[in-house]
Amino acid sequence: MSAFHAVFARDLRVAFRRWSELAHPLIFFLIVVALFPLALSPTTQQLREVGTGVLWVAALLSSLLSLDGLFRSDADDGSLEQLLLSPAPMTITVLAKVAAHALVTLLPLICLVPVTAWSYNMPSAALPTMALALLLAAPTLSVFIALGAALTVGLRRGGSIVGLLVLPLTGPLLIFGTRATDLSINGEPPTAPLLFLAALAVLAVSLGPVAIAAAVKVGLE
Amino acid sequence: MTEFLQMGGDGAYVWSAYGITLAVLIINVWLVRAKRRAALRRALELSTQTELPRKQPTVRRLQ
Amino acid sequence: MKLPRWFHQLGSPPYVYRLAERLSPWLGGLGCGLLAVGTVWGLVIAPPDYQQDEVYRIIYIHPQTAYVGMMAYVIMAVAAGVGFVWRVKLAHAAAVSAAPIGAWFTFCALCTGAIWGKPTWGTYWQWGDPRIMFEALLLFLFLGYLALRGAFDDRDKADRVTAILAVVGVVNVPIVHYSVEWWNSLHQTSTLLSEGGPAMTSDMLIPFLIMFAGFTLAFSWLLLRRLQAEIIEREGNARWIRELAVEGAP
Amino acid sequence: MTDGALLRGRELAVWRGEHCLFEQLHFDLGPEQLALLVGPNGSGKTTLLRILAGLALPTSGGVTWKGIAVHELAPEDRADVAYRGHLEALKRDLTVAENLAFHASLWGRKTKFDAILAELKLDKAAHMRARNLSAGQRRRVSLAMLRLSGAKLWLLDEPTTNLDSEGRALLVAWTREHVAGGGIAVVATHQPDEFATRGALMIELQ
Repeated sequence: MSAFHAVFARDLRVAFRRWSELAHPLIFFLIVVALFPLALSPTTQQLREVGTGVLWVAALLSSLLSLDGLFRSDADDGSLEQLLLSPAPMTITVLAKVAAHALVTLLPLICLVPVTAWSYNMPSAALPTMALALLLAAPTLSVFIALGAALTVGLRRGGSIVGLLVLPLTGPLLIFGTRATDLSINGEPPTAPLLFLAALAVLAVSLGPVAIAAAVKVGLE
Repeated sequence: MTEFLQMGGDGAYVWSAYGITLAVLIINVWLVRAKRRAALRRALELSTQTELPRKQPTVRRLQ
Repeated sequence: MKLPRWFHQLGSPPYVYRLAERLSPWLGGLGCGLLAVGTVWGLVIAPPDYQQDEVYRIIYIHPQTAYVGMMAYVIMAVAAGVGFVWRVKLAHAAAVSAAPIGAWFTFCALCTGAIWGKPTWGTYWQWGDPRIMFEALLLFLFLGYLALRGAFDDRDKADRVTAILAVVGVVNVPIVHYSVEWWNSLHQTSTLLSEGGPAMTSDMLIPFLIMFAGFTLAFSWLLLRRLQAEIIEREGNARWIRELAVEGAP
Repeated sequence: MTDGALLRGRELAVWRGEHCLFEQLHFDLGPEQLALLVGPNGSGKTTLLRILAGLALPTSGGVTWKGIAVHELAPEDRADVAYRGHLEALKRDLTVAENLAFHASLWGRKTKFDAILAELKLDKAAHMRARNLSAGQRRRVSLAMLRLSGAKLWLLDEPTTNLDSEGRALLVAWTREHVAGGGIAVVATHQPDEFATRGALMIELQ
């Protein structure tokens, strides 16, 4: 497990040494959230209705911005090769990188969503559930993004097609996430969709790193 | 005959659906043929190329 | 793990090429025959549906093409998985061959589904229908696979990387399918094929099944032909390919 | 063929499309043996070295380390093999000390690296960000990592690039000491005579 701590700590340190880059997904998220009232009529009723979907899709898209930091920067300076060749099992190393990515990128987003949801004057009762749903969706999303980054690590300009690879897989996340939020808005208990999200998270965290490690190994061949 | 083609007003939908399906089948058949021809041509080109130089590295011990 | 002999035979390109050469005329001929019979039977002989009147006749092609699309995805993923784990080059060739056919059939299923939607709900694109939604996501998965494959220039690396995407995709397909199904049950929109499907009398059912068989055989013919072309491409400098090319097979 | 061979190469061949880099390559390397990999640019030296490290796959043939295929080595067995390629694997935003500490913990080595840094004349640069180092200094940190890993098999891809004469001398000394101490080293280089010793294996690619 020391390898997990080592990689996790290193990735966090590298991320915070370039903390300004961490803000990019957050700013992108705020811009997208601000654009929708321009596109739709700013009437409170419409915003409330469409708010859940907009926030979830915006969070999904803005998390895609952070994928270059995951593998490409390591591949460029040769440390990804050394991670592959180190005595630490690659699956653990990948798990550490995904955890660091989730902490650094998705957690700030999750903290931002309730604030923006409030600005869409969605009922404050729904905010904790929405945050919980996002928290449960974060591991799965992080694994998908890491998989997209790993699959394209071998390409010079791979970033553009990651969205194409990853977004079709995020369908279930969107369905259960928005459903949980809508249920809590109507005051009903959102346990069912939250449990689905939790199940997806367990599946992603257990199977994902194996596929990601294989993708990285092949990508660097 | 025209009554059959009309199909109670839905004819346009049914025939266009069958038309698209037929088109997809034909496109796929044509794509396969084109891919096969290109592959064969490529193989032909390769066969005319002269044999590539043998590249066995020499391994020897320094005295 | 000792693999059975036929598995090794399936791994050798010349054997599979000749097997495909022997099988495809049968598959092609039988497939076309069944499709012709099924179409004539479905359009002419089968009685109109009491609810949807004539437009239900699209039921003889929409579910079939959707089924072929899904089958192609599963074949692609299984072949890619086998190719990745046991390094069987031919399995990668099969995966590559299945992908474009699957994409085309899923696209066709989407079109016929949309056309079927027009008279039934008055709109071409019914977001509510879980089948249409699932086929759309499946098409995106295919396009993602083809895009990733196109991005690599080295064939061997392209094979192994897209194999991982295919396997991950096929694990997610049932999840996407049931979550879209579950999502639909919340919004109570109607579907083309409600669970039981439109009440089909026997003489409606027979052409329905004939078309399934016909499309499956047509798909197999396309797959084998495309696999042959892929084998020629991959084994370019093999001797038996050169003789084949010199013979000038059409 | 020494029976104690640990690293075996059998019928190794690499094809890039229709172009063949090398084929029919056999070799055996046992403890206390040095192999020098020479050949013009583009002859496949780096490719071969990456195959030996298990990073890449040959078109045909195989490489085994202690009988196991190198690309399927269990994580613990990978501790035997250290590969230093053209890239130094340094995170530009971390200091030299942080980079080395990370490498050490990844390889489960508790040894202090101050002595190694001193030997490489890097002790003053220990707290500089890797981005501010010169190419030669970065290469020296890469050598520090090599020394730190304590691996039995060294795979070095043109390790003397960017090194000044003093650095090269140090590297040659380390390599000879490593081989003499029962280790194995495969060095891809354009100046084989620097490393050449009696009994070294010379692999010449065309």
